[in-house]
Amino acid sequence: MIVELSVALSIGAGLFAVGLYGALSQTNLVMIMMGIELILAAALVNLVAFWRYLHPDAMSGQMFVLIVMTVMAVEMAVGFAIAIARFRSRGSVEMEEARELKG
Amino acid sequence: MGRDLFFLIPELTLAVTAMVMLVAEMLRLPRLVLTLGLVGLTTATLLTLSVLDANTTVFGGTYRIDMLSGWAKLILLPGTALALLLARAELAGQDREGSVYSLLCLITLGALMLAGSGDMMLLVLGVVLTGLGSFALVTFPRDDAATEAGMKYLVFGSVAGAVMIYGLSFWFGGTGSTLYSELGQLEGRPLIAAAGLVAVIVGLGYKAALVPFHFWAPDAYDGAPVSIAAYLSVITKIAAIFAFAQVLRDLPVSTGWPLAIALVAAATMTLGYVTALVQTNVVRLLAFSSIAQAGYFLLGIVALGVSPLALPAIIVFGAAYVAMNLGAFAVVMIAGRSLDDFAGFGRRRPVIGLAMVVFLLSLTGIPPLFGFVGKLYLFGAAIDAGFLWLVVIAILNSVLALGVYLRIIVAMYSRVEGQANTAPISRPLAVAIAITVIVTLAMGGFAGILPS
Amino acid sequence: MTGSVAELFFLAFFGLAAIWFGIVVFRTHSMVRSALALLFSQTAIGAMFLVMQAEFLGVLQIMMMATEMSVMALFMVMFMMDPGGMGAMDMSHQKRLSLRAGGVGLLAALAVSWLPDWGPAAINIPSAARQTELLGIELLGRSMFIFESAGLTILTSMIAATMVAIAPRKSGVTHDC
Amino acid sequence: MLPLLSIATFLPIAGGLVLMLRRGQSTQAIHAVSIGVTGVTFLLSLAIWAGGIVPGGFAQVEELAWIPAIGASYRLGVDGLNLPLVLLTTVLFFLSAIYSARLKDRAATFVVLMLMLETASLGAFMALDALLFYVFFEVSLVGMYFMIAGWGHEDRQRAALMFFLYTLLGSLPLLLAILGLYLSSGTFDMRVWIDTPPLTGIAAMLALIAMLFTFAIKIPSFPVHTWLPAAHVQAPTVGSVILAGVMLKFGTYGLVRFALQMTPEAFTKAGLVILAFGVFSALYGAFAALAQSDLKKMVAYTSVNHMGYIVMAVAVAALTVDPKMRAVALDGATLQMVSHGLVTGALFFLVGMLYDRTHSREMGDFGGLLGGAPWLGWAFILSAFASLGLPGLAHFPAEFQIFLATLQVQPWAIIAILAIVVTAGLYLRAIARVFLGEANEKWSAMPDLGRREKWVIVPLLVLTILIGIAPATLIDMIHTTMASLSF
Amino acid sequence: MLVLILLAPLLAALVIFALRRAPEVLALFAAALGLLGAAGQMFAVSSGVWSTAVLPFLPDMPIRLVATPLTAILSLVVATVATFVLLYAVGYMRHDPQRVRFFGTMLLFVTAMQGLVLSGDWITLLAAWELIGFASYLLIGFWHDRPGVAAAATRAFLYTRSADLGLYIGAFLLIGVAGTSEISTTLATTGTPALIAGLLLLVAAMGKSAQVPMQDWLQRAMAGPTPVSALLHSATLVAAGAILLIRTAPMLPAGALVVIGIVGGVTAVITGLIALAEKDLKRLLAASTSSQYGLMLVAIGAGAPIAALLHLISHAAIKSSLFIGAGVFQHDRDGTGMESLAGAGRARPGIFAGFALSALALAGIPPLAGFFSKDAVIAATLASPAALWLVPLALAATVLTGAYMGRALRILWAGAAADKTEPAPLMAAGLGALVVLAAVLALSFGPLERLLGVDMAEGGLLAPVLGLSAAISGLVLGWLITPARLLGPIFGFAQRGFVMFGGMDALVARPALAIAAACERLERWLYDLVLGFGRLNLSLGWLAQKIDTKGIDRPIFGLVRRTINTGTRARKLQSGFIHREMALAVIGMAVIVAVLLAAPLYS
Repeated sequence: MIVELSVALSIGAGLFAVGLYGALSQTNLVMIMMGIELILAAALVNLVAFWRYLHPDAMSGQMFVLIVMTVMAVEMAVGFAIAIARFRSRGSVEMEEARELKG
Repeated sequence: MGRDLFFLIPELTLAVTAMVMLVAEMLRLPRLVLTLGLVGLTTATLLTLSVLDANTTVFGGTYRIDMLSGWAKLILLPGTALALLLARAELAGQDREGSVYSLLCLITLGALMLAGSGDMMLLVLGVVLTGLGSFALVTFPRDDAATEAGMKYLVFGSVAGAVMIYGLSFWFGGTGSTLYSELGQLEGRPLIAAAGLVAVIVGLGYKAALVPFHFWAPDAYDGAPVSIAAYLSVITKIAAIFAFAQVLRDLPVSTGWPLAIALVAAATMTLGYVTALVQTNVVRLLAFSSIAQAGYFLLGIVALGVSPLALPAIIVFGAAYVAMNLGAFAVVMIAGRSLDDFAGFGRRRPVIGLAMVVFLLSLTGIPPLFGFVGKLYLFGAAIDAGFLWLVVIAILNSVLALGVYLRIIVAMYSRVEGQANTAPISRPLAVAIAITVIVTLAMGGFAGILPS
Repeated sequence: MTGSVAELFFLAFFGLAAIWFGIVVFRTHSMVRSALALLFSQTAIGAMFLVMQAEFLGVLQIMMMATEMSVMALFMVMFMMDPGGMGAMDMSHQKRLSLRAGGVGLLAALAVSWLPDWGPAAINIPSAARQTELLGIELLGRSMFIFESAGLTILTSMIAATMVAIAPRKSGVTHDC
Repeated sequence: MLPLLSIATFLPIAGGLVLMLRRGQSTQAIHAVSIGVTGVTFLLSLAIWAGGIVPGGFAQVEELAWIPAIGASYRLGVDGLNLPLVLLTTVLFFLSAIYSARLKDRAATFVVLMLMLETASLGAFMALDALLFYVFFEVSLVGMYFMIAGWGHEDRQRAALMFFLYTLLGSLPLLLAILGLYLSSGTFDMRVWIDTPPLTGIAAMLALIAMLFTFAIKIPSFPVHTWLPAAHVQAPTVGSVILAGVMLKFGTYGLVRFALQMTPEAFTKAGLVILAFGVFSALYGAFAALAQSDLKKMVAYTSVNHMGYIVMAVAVAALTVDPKMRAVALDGATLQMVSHGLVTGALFFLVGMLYDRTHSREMGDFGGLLGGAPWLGWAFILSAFASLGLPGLAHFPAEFQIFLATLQVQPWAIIAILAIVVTAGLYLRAIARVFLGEANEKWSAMPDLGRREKWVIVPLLVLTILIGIAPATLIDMIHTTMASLSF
Repeated sequence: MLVLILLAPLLAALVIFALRRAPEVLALFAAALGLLGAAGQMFAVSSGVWSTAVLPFLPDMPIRLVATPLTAILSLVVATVATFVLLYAVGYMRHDPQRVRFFGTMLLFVTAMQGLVLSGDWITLLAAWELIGFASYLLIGFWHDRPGVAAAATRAFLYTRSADLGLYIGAFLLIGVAGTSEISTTLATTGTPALIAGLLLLVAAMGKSAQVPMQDWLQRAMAGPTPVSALLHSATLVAAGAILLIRTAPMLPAGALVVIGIVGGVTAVITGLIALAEKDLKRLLAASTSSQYGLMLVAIGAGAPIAALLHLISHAAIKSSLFIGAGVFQHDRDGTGMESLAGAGRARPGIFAGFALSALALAGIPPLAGFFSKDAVIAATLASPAALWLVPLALAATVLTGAYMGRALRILWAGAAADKTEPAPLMAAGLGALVVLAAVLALSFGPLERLLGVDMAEGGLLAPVLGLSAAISGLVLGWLITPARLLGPIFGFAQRGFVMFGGMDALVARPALAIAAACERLERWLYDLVLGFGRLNLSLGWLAQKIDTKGIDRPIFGLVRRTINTGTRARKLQSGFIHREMALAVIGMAVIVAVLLAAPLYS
């Protein structure tokens, strides 16, 4: 049992839980995306912790971190683009209002 | 390095094609973009033949050049070309039409990355790349429905992607590597294996629209242009299934993934068809039908590593599914989205009607159509792997499927007095339907050229 | 191993800070404050990376998140009916279910974190400079294809974002096919 | 040597394709093509017959790689079991083409469907590859669905749907069984499966149950026969003829070829149950037919009865240890398939002709038609007597052998012979009500059979009589194969 | 020869149907040819040349025709009777527009009968047996547009066919035991199979020969033209039953013989009573036919098939001439009711003389043929081990024969000869020839017995005396006393044909129809059941409402509704609220996790 690893992973777990809660509970697209950011941040914490305490020689861990950061960035970009399109069309990015399509 | 690049010729061709298309798009020459895309995709397809028999990996195992990825190219590249034709027929003259074409090519590139991925990072990038492109394509019309669909798709996709990444991080912790080929180390460490596996099921399950991660699909297809829905229901789905196969091939069976996948398969097939039964919007109906079809794919996944038929099954059904599903959506583009639009359609347009019958019967799995050959392989593989119960469920669902598809056929040939619609069908659409119908019809007889 | 104790302390400290700010993101009724909280949370994570001797990544995280969050704050102002949170409106729904889901997620993640035997701890960590060097080798060797793919992903997201975000021309000429 | 089998199989659909590609032809030209193509196919089948068969295997085998990856090939061949059915098929389709020569409603599509059905039927009978068999089997289903749905009577959609669902639901278990056989043998070659049955024990029993389910629906046997009357009543005449004359034989053919030959052990174990089903079906079909007042429905139910005899015969063949009796039973079963095709085909044609004239099939609506339409009447009487098993007509030699073998092997099952009295009763009642008695004024102006209709009916009656008095030519061929069956 | 006998009438029939003209000439020519063939064969056989013809049919079971003394005699009888009946029919049918069909069918009938008598194997016998039934169906139903005719024909065929099951099963049994379908070989069967087969064959014979309780159809079969009745009752359809038993007699064990004898005896008496009570001449003759065949069965039962054969031969001549005579009277009076025939005999004394001669022959007055054959029967019963049963029955039947023939003669003679009728030379010729046969056939009995190699036991004087006295007393009673007084309380019962428990209709037909109705109900139920599944798959959105509005409330639709509800409910999952859907996905994820964590339990 590596204490540091456990602590780091627990923090990752906490961030994941908060992010999940946010993604599920928020009504606003932008707020949901914040939740997603938190989940991804949790993944980052995990990856760095695993690299640091278990596999410092495996640089693919750091690589993975870079990739995940990229993912965070591009998701934000496209997310905001879609938010703009939605806002232009409906004047709001509330998810509650988006239920024309169902069934 | 040079050797590696040789094996990547199709991907590189496609990437270069996409760049050139972007340039042409900047010049606001949509027709040129389309032509370039078609030429590039055709070239890439032909170039694939040179590396089809290879069974190797490149870049330290991160990307696999094997039967699965080879056939993925042979299936997805022409499929994308057909989707380009459909999109041209639907979106010609619209603003930023060329962006759609180049995005389609880029997403296909992502799909190829998924289908050949040998590394978790590539898996993540593939999911994100195909996802982002798809969100944008769905939102392309930028009206209420499209933006709503895009928004939902975005939320669902991003959350699923994020969960997948979080789960995959544990696999890295467990193996110290991001390569699938190291997953064997997880033998006897069920928790770690399960964490990553659930993550993969979530991420790829959402991509392939498996129950319970399918909710976005009907809404997204409904809000999107029909041609985009056709593309999404086919290309990214198959890529996800292939990626599934790549991951699970290396995961020890003792983690219990076959049963989990089998349960997902059963739920997917059943829920897909049961819900499709009560749809009145043909696009949504086809959306649920393609959810159910994804369940059939999983019959091949569960047999991975046990039955030699498993990989051929996934490939053959993939090829069949591309042809018949694209064809069905193409007909929807002509007939209209509502089931009422189909009333008497077979009498108004006998040839297209007949084509639709072929597609629907193939989707049901009636021989000698291509869909049947695919299902045959899948059933065989699953029985071989001891999943007889799953095959029985699949067969029962086939009867349900008949109910689903016959509703369209019955409507098509019901007696509704109406003027024969003589409006000409645009040429790209006609070509696309012709190709898909020929493939659906003929490949049953020439299934011999498919892999073993 | 005093170094280790200090590391543990800072790790926990920044970690708890990250979680705390994460919670704040969803507790405040102001969008701008949410964005700022997220920024702090991400910065705390960057600090954690520094604690874990992944200096390159830590710096990268802090820089990237700073820009990203400022963009986000901008969007908040654009898209929120009440960006300042003056009306104290609730921006959430199905809280109980979400809480439960978060709780279950937490338990599951904690279980996966604590229960397995993660194996022996690594002793030697490459120095910061060596890390960067190794990362470069990794990047240009084995992971080159991945790196290129990441580039393609960014390209795609750019095209996608521009295609969607830029308003369609008002010409409205559509050809029916 | 020409690949006669393949030519015969695909000539009809090729003709159909030609018709499809060259749209906008006159109805006459379309029917001329259809008659020509089916006629040539008939001649080809005669040539195949002349080619002969060999004992203990298949003759004139044609083979071509299809999906080598899974050991599926395009394989055709004939033996004493399928060659008679091939002949029956080509005859019935030829006559159907002649019969439908006056059809004007979407003639081209109808003819194409009919030709497609002929290809499917011939292919299903001659296929030596289980996958190929299944393909043709299902194609026939689709063709028949569209034929009923497109050209049937009032309630056709529902009947077509019922037919489709029933038989599709039925055919999927067969697919399972085929896959099971394939996975344990590595090939789809039916000859291999017959020579060395790949499954044993519980697996064989499961495969058998799956096959029985499929074939029982197709045959159709009680209690999964209810689609038959519904489908027949709604189907157009040609559809009924093909359905009853040819497609029901898929069930009995499959029962022998697949169930009996490929899982013989399990079949023997289940023999008594199958026999009981056969006996019950035969009796039930007869009694149910007796209760009908709709002529077409009545004929349809007698199919249940006649096919029940075949099920009995096959079960008896499995149960007996005496090779001689087994040959007798299987000879009878095969001959019964041919006889039933000819006789029931004729009856459906006649009912269709009657319906063309009167738009009624209700026995009570008629009376004394024999005076005004002697050709129609006498043809019906002759066919009816053939159907009730009168010696000198086609059913007698077959039923004689079936009952003979049944009594020797399982004496109790001879109770099914009661059905021949019941069928006699119901046919006589139908004849009396429709053709005998005082002439109904309503139909006094009804014309007798025309030239085209005679061309359809007379060959069938001649064949019925020929098989009745000289079955030797046909049955010797059947016997060649049946006597050399090894279990 | 064998072939000639069969082919002559068959080909002639086909030619008649094909040419559709000159049926009379062709028919007579063919009949004569057949007769010639039969005579030639008789000659050949009597000079010791037995022949066999084999035609391919089923594998190992060819068609076999044999010429043995027995079959040759029977063939000759059939040919002879047929020729004269056809001769008569030429006159009788002179004005009928359907002559072609009539003569063609008659010839087919003869062909089938020849096939039956000459058959050397069970398949041929069975085939011929059924074909006779078919031909008689066509002939009885000849005037199909007259009321009641169709029913009569149908009944005749159905009754005989029901009984045929006995022949079918019996034949299967014998073939199975002997391993061959050749009759001569199967006759070696002994023991229980023989007993069972014998009884089964008896059932078949009872049906064909109209024995109690299956006698009813024969009387109704009078609906056909008279020549048909003449042929049917004398040497063909009805005779087939007796011929079957005569031919298989060597095989029959004692147990079967007793049953046969008793069935025959009971029939002889009961149908005799029916005949006595009849109000219609042709129906009287029909009942008498049953009675006489009953006597033949008695003879067989008594172990003397040769006596049965002799009686069959003499009866063939007698009964055909009686029918022909009755047919002439029917022509004159347009009916065969006793009232309308009163005095018909006086109008045609010649015909009446012939009729009377035949009647006396039937009653058993010497030296006519009937006396000798009946004598042989009675002698056989006396010598039989079951004499106690058979003798009284035989004698009673003889008395009754006398009685009803006496009554018939009296009615024909008693009334007033109202009208003078045109001469009917052809009819008379046919009648004349047959009457002559009826009178002098006895002369041939001796040679026949020798030919068959059987020596009839000389029963002394007892048999002739008993027979003759019974016959004379019968005749006297019949002439003098009306049947109502003679029969007393059972008269009405006899008139209704001794129908018990509602007769065959109630005992067989109605249960059969009830089973059919039950099947139909089951069928409906099954149909609904399946239709339920069918609807389920056609379940367009409107279906649920449609079911409600139409108010169809059957349990089956519950299933349909459930599936549609499932679909509708599944559809509700697709709420359109992405957060709810994501929550569902999370729940699904949890389930998958649970399944995976349980992996050690099952893998």
